[in-house]
Amino acid sequence: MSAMTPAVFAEHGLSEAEYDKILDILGREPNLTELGVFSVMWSEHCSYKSSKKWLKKLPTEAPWVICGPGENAGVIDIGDGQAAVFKMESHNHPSYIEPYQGAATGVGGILRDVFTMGARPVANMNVLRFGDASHPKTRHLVAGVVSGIGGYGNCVGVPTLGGECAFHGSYDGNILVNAMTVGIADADKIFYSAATGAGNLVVYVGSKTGRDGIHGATMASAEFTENSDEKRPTVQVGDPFTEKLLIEACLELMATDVIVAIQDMGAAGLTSSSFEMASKGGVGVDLNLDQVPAREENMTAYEFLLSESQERMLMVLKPGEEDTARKIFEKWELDFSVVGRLTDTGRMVIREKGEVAADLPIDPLALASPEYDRPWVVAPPPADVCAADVPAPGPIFALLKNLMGSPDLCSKRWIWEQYDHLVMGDTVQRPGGDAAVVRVRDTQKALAITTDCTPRYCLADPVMGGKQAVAETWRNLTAVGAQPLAITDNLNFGNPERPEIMGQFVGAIEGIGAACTVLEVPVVSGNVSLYNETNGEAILPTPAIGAVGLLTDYTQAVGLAFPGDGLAVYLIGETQGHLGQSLYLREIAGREEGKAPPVDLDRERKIGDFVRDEIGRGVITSCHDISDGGLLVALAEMALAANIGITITAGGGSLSDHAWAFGEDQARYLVTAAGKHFVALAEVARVPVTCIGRTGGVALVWGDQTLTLDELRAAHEDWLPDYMAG
Amino acid sequence: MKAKIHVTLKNGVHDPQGQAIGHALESLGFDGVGDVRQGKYIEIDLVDSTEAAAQEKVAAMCRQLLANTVIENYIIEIDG
Amino acid sequence: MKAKIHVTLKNGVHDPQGQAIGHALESLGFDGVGDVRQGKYIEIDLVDSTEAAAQEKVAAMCRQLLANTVIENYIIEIDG
Amino acid sequence: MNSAVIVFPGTNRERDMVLALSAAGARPVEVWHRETRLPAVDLIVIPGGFSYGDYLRAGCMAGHSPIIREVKKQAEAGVHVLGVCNGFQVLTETGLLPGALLRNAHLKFICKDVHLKVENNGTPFLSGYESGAVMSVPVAHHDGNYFADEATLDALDGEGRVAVRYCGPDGTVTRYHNPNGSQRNIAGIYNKRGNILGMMPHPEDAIDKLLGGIGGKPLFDGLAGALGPTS
Ligand SMILES: Nc1ncnc2c1ncn2[C@@H]1O[C@H](COP(=O)(O)OP(=O)(O)O)[C@@H](O)[C@H]1O
Ligand SMILES: [Mg+2]
Repeated sequence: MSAMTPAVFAEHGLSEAEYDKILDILGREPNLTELGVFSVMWSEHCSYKSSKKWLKKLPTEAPWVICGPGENAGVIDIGDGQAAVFKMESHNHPSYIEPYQGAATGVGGILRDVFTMGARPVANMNVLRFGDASHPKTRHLVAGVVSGIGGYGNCVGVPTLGGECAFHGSYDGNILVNAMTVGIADADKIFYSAATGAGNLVVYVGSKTGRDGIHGATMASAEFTENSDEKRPTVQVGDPFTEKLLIEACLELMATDVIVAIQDMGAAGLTSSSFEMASKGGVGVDLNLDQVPAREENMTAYEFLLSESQERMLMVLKPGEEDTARKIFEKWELDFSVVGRLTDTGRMVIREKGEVAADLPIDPLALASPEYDRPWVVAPPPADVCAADVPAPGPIFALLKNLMGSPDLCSKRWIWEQYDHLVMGDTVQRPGGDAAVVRVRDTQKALAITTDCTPRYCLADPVMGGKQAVAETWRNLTAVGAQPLAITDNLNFGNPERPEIMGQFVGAIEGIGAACTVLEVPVVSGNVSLYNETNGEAILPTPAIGAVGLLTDYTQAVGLAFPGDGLAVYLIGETQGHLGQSLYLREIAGREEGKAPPVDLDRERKIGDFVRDEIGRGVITSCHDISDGGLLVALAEMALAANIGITITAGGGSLSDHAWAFGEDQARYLVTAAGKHFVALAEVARVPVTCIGRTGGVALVWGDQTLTLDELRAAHEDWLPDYMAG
Repeated sequence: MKAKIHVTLKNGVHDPQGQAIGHALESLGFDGVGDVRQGKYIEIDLVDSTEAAAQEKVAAMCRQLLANTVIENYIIEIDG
Repeated sequence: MKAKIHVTLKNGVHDPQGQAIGHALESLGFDGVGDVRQGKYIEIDLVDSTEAAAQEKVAAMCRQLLANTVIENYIIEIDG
Repeated sequence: MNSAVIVFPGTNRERDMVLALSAAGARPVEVWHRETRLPAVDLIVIPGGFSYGDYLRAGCMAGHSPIIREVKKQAEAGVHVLGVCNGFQVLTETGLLPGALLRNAHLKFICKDVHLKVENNGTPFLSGYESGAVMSVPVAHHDGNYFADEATLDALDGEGRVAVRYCGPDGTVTRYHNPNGSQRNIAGIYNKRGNILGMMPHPEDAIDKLLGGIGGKPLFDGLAGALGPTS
């Protein structure tokens, strides 16, 4: 009797059309196990069915790109035969349900994507978005997510070097937790996932498989509830200790020459890893589930295939090399089991207790997954906001103090002090600056890493917001003196079946692509997270960007702290006082309105290249890009970092003070410089430069206004700890 | 009045700590060690007068704070 | 056979976790909360045949591994 | 001089430690925890990390590793032993040092620079510092809250066995500068004989001006100077 009713495939998230396609492919009805395999392989998460068409438009190539999107992580050349390997990935929904474990397993998953490719992870980053600070769940979510990220990263011994954290009511019911890992590998020892060589053995290593993370919806079927009185949790629990062992064991094995292909078991576990490996290599696979190490008794084929138990990997070994591999995994006390063999049939045959539990063609499942061209519309552009219509309810420094103590601009020290940002002993620049800088062990080189996105700009203008997100990461890398090389992205949006959301997605990709092209930072990896909504309310469009750059000499990196007293501080770039969508408008005037600030990519490029060159020559001695909150906020951050004040001598001229002080015009930096000729240098390069003041003292001074650093620091540092203390 | 609360992982939820303890016991030479699970044990002094009131209050505490009911179960015992 | 082990901090050893729980319960609006102490609860499946043997074995486990007797006490219960 | 750095499953600061020891000329070799013999060395280091995930209690499972028996033997024979962070936790769990390290009082992992006051520089470990000197080094731990009963604390103080205490930049020891709730602001202690030092902070992560400062460098240079000539 057929079990395949519309209710069953709907519970598996498959549409009727998709089910018909399954019937076409198989020429028969799937059994329930096979249906489960289709459902995860064709899920939005694994198949990118709504986004694929648009992702293809992103620029992914450059001479220094060794491997772009399509593998577990992107790989770029960083010279001397070395490569940087990185990717960002979301764990939004699990982190909302169980913040500690959700965030922790997010870190675990992205670490595996990176060391799977043969890289030793050297840095973690994280992009966090929480609901409004006054929402009753926010505090608990912040506490859980931060300790989960720290709990995992600290234990595996990879420094967590930065990220971002902001609050907005649109995330009340749908927080964002995007984790990024960067690793270092030898450029000629990158490991890929394409399984080749019929007859080669397929090996399972890591933790045992339990019933973790099998989607709740699929539990409705009687077959899977008979042994469980208690609703099975869909939450996975992370085991960072096992992950640490897995990193060491895999890297030790990779130093030998026995691996044909390797892939972590991420979302959709054994299913997606085995199908992807087989499809990429054009082979078939015979898998024997009886050989899969199980944590629980009486697991069904369905459960084995869909389990999302953590800390597991699949590999294909060269013939006769099992013993070499087994010895290494035994040393590290990890499970090691031969679970299958490659074939030349092009089919995945899954056996359990002597019976065939599933028999599926590989390519049609992996490659012929649905692809949708979803309808999209562009929202009409918002009206602009004019500075004259925006109030300045108080002295500028009082407003500055308010902004510096607001949830988005306050110090995030409370977060990053819970992350071990020093382990491995290569941290050149700690969290708190524009970009993290981490030395490449045994070289003079360093990687600079940053993440960014300004969702309020993306909502007002997805194209501009997409450009801005890339431009800001590029600027952050530039500000420490690094040459930006490539980016990874994590595209967090609402329901793509709504044309206005799809319009945001399409616009953001266009903007990201344009910026990547002009700024020469290809996209080498990424992730898409859709359906981030509750009760029909979508999150702000949040295409988070993670960017990686290179410093050939880490001793040339600069920070944002003023390097001393009595130094001229220069503003580089043009100030128009753009208050639309600014934090000033939102925090001080309580309005979320206006156009996003325009991003002129050519100007970004010209100004940024100048700044980077002068950092490299040792002329610029400290640097901070101007972003959220505008000029005075950036200046205040430099002063606080140094504990050195500044007397401001410039002003807005024809601009009103608050527009000059807090406008969020793009392509700007604040710097100090050595030597007397800086202004002349900038003028020769046709880069706009203004001296805005001189460092010294223990306060910010502007005309008759004074704000002591102590007072400013208290506002800036206290908000988050006070908030978390409840 | 004293509440004694046991918070344990639900069946099927991975317990890496328990597993590691089992492993360690084995390598110390203890034989015949099967499954090991680790949970929390919490004691709370209460000024409530009736057992019923205490029971109800502690159940609310468990739901709101002490246990994460997505992955954990709790058992409450009230000592008069 | 199953061993149930409670590991608790000795009197006089400061218990920041228990204290934090007490604090959190108060700020959630629970009143009448006195001292809170947090300990560990460990369950071990054993294949031993006699309760006495199990008891002795588990006591050894506690001394050697499960409890740090500088700061912790333990109580063992064997379920047949 | 020669040194050995013990590596347990889950140790993660062995690379930092090897770097710091190498820079001081202490010729470190890494030793896997299953080894039962140590090479002839002047210094044994148990570095930081999360041995066995810190599951159950920080450092407790590592305390039962085969190599620890050998470490005990060597320590009894007078070889110097340095335990940092997880290494300190292992040393208290094995009873080589008194007391215990509890969860931080604020319950959070803490990673930041702290100041330490050198209370007793009369051992090779701290011979690179003046007595009373203040050094800046980072901490990075979840369980660094030092506990011992009053009698033990009095004995530690009375016998000059408190090596370093958390303090302010000017060396004043106050509750305000205590990052984790440790009793009497204790950050590191010696055994009776003075050949074992356990400390929570990470001198190995403070040996380079451009990477967080050099507050920890004199510790390694001092060790190399004091223990160097003997081998
Ligand atoms: N937004 C994106 N931009 C570029 N590449 C992407 C994006 N989203 C996903 N990719 C790429 O698609 C591939 C599959 O991604 P994903 O399913 O997240 O990988 P995994 O299964 O390793 O978690 C990866 O190579 C990833 O880098
Ligand atoms: Mg992957």
